[in-house]
Amino acid sequence: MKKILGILALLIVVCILTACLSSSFLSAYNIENVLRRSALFGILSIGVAFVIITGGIDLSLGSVVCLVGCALPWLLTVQHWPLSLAIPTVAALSIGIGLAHGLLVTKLRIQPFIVTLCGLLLYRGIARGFTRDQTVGFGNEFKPLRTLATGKIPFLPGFDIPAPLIFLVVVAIVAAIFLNRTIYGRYLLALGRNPQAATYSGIRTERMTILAYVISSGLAGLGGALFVLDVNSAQPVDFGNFYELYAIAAAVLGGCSLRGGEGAIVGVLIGAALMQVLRNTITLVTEKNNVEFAIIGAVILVGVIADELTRRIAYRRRTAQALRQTITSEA
Amino acid sequence: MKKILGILALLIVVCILTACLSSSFLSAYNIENVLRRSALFGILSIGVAFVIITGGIDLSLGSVVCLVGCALPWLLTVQHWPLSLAIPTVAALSIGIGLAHGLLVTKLRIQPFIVTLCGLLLYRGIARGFTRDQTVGFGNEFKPLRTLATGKIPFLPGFDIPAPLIFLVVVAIVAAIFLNRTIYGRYLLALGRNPQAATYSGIRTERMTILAYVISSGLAGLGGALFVLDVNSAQPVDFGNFYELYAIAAAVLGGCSLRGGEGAIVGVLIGAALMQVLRNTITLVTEKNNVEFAIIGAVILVGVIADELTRRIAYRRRTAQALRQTITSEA
Amino acid sequence: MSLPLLEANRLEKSFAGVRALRGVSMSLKPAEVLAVIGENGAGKSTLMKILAGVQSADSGELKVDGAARAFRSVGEALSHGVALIHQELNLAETLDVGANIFLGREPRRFGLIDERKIRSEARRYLDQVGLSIDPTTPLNALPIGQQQLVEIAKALSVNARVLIMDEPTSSLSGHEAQSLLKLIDTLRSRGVGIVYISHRLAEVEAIADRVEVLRDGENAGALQKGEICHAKMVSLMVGRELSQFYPHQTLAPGAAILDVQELRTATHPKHRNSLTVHAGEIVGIAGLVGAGRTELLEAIFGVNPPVGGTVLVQGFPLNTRSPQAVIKAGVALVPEDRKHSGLVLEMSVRENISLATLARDQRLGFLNREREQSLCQEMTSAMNIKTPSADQPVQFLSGGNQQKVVIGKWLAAAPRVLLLDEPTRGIDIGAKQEIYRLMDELASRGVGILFVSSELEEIIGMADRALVMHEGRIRGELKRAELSEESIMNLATGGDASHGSSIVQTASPFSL
Amino acid sequence: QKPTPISGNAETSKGTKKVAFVTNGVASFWTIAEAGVKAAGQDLGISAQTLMPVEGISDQKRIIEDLLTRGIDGIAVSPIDPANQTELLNAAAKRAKLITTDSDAPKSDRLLYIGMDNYKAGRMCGELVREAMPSGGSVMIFIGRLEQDNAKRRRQGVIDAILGRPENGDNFDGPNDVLEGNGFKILGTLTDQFDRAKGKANAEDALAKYPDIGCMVGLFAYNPPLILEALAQAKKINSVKVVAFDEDDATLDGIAKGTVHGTVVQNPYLYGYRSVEVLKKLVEPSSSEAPTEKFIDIPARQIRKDTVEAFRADLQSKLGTKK
Ligand SMILES: Nc1ncnc2c1ncn2[C@@H]1O[C@H](COP(=O)(O)OP(=O)(O)OP(=O)(O)O)[C@@H](O)[C@H]1O
Ligand SMILES: Nc1ncnc2c1ncn2[C@@H]1O[C@H](COP(=O)(O)OP(=O)(O)OP(=O)(O)O)[C@@H](O)[C@H]1O
Ligand SMILES: [Mg+2]
Ligand SMILES: [Mg+2]
Repeated sequence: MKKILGILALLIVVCILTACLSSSFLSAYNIENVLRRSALFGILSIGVAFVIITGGIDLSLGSVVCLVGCALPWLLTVQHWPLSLAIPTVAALSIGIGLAHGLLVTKLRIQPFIVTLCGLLLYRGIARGFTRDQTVGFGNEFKPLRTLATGKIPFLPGFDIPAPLIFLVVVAIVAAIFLNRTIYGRYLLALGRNPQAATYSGIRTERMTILAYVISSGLAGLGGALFVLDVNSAQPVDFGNFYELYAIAAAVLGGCSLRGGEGAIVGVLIGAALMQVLRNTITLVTEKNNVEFAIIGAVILVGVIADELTRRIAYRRRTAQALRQTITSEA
Repeated sequence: MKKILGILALLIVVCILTACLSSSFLSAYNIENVLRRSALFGILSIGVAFVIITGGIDLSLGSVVCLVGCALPWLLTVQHWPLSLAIPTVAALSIGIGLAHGLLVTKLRIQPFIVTLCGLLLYRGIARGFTRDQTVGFGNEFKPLRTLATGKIPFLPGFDIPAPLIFLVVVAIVAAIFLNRTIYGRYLLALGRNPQAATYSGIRTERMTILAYVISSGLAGLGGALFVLDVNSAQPVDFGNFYELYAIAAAVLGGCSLRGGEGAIVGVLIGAALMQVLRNTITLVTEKNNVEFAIIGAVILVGVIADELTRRIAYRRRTAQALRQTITSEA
Repeated sequence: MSLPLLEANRLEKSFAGVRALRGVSMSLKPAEVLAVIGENGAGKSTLMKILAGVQSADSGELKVDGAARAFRSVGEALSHGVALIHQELNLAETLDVGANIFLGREPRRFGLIDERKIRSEARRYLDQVGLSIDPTTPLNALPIGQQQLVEIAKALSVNARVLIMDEPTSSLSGHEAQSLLKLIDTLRSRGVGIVYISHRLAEVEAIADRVEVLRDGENAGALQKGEICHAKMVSLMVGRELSQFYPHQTLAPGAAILDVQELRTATHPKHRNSLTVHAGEIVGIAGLVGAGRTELLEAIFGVNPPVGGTVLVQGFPLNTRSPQAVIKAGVALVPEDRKHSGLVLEMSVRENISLATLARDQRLGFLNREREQSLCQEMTSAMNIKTPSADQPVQFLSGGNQQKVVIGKWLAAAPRVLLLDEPTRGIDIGAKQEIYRLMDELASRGVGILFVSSELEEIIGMADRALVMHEGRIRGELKRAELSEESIMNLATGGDASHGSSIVQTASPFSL
Repeated sequence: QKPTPISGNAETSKGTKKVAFVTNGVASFWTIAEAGVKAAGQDLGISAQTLMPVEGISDQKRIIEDLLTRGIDGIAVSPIDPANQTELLNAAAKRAKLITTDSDAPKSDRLLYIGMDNYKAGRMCGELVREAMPSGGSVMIFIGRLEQDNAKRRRQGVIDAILGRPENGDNFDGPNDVLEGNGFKILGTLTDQFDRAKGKANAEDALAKYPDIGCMVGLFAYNPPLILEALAQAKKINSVKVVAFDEDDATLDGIAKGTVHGTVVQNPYLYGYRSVEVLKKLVEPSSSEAPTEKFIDIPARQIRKDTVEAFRADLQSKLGTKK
């Protein structure tokens, strides 16, 4: 919990600063945009958080986004498959990928980094192969389907809720319940810390690990579909490039430890939102977007350092106080 | 050692196959090219291997390559600094970056992933800032300096040794001796898996960790300089993009465990060479280079799986045999 | 009277929420063995860590050779000749044995590590602790007992003037413990000052020149050479006398509840081991370090699947490839290595205690929090676990209290067959009796108990029957009446069952 | 090095109109355009900003959305995927004056297009190849990526011109096809995803695979210099013809020295300058001279040895105004 406070504070500071510097930041249109983007990245981040909690890593996420993002319009507009077939196919594809990762990691004991790095190379390559490097998109069709990503639900006068946010809220609630209230979530947390002790406690660590990879790839698939429905076209070469890094960064910023066993869904959401707000801030406030990443990097770094320092000072103060109290109470 | 055999076998298989499929593969010209590229990536991979051995990770490597690769020509051709000033500056820059990473990781206990991810964003941003997104390069000047990367040393009639290979050999020998024969290497291996045990043995783990980050960034800087001297120009937006992944992949393929404490320089070299040979193979043998990454991913995956399976089968056969012997001896 | 080598005055140390040391003082002279004893969580390990520079005291004074010092790092302590053998193993798993022994103090030639010297020197120290393995063996190929010996060899190699041993024998069997005590004797005669922590009071009685007792982070008294005896130590530690140490009454055994037939384990596939445990029976397994006891239990439990043989529980065969199935059948294993197999160190006491029973208590997959909470309370009080709260991560508990958490976790599972591997490792004398009482109670309720112990006393006191293993094979079985140190040791070292008592044990000064 | 003058923060300068120029990526090509944008902004007294998306299409979408949030008055954009971006462009056209540049989106509500036809420019480049090798030979094409509309069309133009096919901008040969005709053999097209080390490796590998290759064509600005590097190291600098695209310094040097036969240049500076000029007219209602045409053609040119010095002097003076 304490871990999350720091990043939450950073998010709030960035929001307040941006609102002061740019009057457009709090406009309904902008808030909707930022919410939609955060929702899309949030879905990816929640997925990868599960893998990180098991002590693994999923680098293939951006490529899964690419694969699904290209496959969906390709199946629908190039191959003219019916929706009822295309959607289950991409869903099965992403879940199958997760399953394959999980099996390779658990049964063959190949390092997650290697497995998913090969995935990163492979899936994008496959997408480039079947699309023959052509851009694929929906053009002017599939408007109803696309409202899943572009639609808005009227909420307040002048402010609508972007549809992806609904997805995110559902995913986040289910994920949070799963992680914190079910035995499976507890199993994941335990095996992330100490797989051996988990095995000795009768936990099927392999199954649980596989499940985490399935969740990660599955949500990456959902994210990929929503992304392509949102932007309407996908170029296999760069669609979803680097998204794995953003997603992992969001998860880690939100309190997941790459050593496994730690993580909270709320934190991950805040982490994902922070990244998107920062990018929005830079376009709204500055005239330069070529130092955008430099600014994001710097803000995160400064934030994390400030968080660490305040925590240390607080800790020192607390122990000093505790000591004083016990000494006076004994005297 | 056994870990390396698998990847070595894979490299040899790939080389033999390519030689059969393309007569150009074994031409002196091609071998020189592949050696030069492997050398450049090998230098990066050795650097990151040190960080991986401490149980950390360095994602900033590609951006350091970019920063140094842009700063060197920029200082020399745009700012007209003398060589004697520019070279120490970029060296100091890359070492300073490593120092900063090491301090943040050890003194402030920020996760290496976060620190170096911020680095990844920051350094490229800085390079884009000072170059104003312009391509920088040496044009027709600095030919003598550029022979450091493009030069060749006559070796056999018709076959020259590319200059970067000399750098690599020196770096690799020093690194191997450092890792295996000096106390510092021993300390790195010890603290990678179990920092507490190392601390309890009186090792200054923090210093050693910082040293690993310095080596990593320092070699990334050297690599960046050689890369730009080789290709003659750098565009800050994409120079060195993804190189951290290639370097980490080479190190991990070569037997480094991301959990730390394990790694051998020879393995890392083989890993780096494998990646480059594969890329060469694809251009020489196939007409497709848009599925290049898919093929690399697939080959690595298949190789790793085959390695794991043969190891298991060998193990099973050994135990079965042992069992048979004991049973017959009892009978 | 010689100047104390090491002196500590009024040391204070607090952790968040816990005052571990409240003004503890002690001193150590050259050529002296000072035993420090106390209940679990009394502050022994904390004190030793401060003496060895691992942690620093909040206040108080530390003197070496009469001069005030404050060690800020282990390196500083080592350079003043103070070495510590930690209660928990602290070795670098990816290095080999030799590298571990000389870690941080590698001999060098021309600036490079002198591997040959490491090998020859390491062999010497390994010989001293009675371990005949190659120094180039990777550390993670050794069982925990042998790792403990490596840890001791490592401390010896420091050639320290002050050697602190925090429960060095907790994972050693009597045989190895004996040779360690001999070694301590030699070191003492060379003028080394030794601080010795153990919950095995017999060892303390045999070796100590002086005993310092800690209770709740304070000095609770000291005993000089002449006054050291079991009863006095216990009363100083616990604050009362303990009566009737081994409570177990043999009952008429019920039906066979665990039946192991011709089990072959991966490391010793040539031996077929069979054994039976009846309901209400406590069966002990004795043997030397590396005799294969742990392996046998792990094979039954399914975490280290056997290569042959069958295991029946109440007549039904177990799937020994799946710990889940074994647990479902009512079998529980308290593993030997709590740090690696027993606990998730970063999780709280509550989460650890409930970990093995979550599936049983689930409601449609959801956690049953009330049940979890009540189980935790039940076990904390039954086992007398000393923790500031149920939410304390177990890594911050003292070693003995961690062990109690592991046992509590498996008692919570209410097993029919309880496999215990060194259950009292690092547990203080009061808690030990508590555990023996629990074992007796479970047995009287019809639970079959199979327990491995390296403390012969414990086997003799608690077992209805004992099996003795030697090099992966059950060498023989001893009835309660036949149990004696001689008969067990004879079998454990490869002797023959029929002449058990007739073989004369090599005279040892320490009757373990 | 004085800092770039920026015409005030968006929020503080409510009076002046604001226009933006959104590229399809980051490249030196666009830096020249940026110089044009900046020059026009200063000349005409309007706030003009250049934005370059780094991550392709979703990044471009984000940038346009954020610009609209800021209340931009006019946008010139080089759409990455015109066919599928209609919706986004139409949304932008509703809130601001929208024109396309460099790459058109004819189906959208953009007001006009400033640029040239990449297919035609490609054909001009193909003609240079035929000039360089009057008796035919083998040709390898090097390009950053093939999925961008402009890249596809440019490459197809080159191929069609070399093979002597009639003009047909809608037929695309597969990237891996080996094409023959007219005495020429097109060996293939190698892409590098903007990785320069890879671009150089491609050129080297092509030389290793086809030691007797006749001509190497570099279609993205940085490709020809990399080809020259590879040739120099292989000591084949004059035995293999090089035909270029765009105006990299090394390319122009090569033309002057005769190591490059020629190049086809667009006029990015004018793209930038004219875009701002047109947008200013569009966003200022007082302006009576709102443009009525739908297409402003800024044709490509072939540069050979005889014209290279004049071209270079002109280019330097334009960029020099910026420095
Ligand atoms: N790092 C820590 N954080 C919080 N509490 C701690 C920490 N280390 C020790 N403690 C607490 O300090 C007290 C003393 O622990 P210590 O390990 O010194 O006991 P001990 O006498 O060695 O016990 P045992 O016989 O069980 O090993 C215990 O209550 C323990 O929970
Ligand atoms: N991981 C391993 N790799 C190789 N050999 C092992 C391994 N674990 C155990 N052994 C071997 O198996 C044998 C039995 O070990 P086990 O741990 O079962 O002995 P034990 O009687 O329980 O003794 P200890 O007191 O050490 O626990 C030993 O000879 C040991 O060398
Ligand atoms: Mg202790
Ligand atoms: Mg054991």
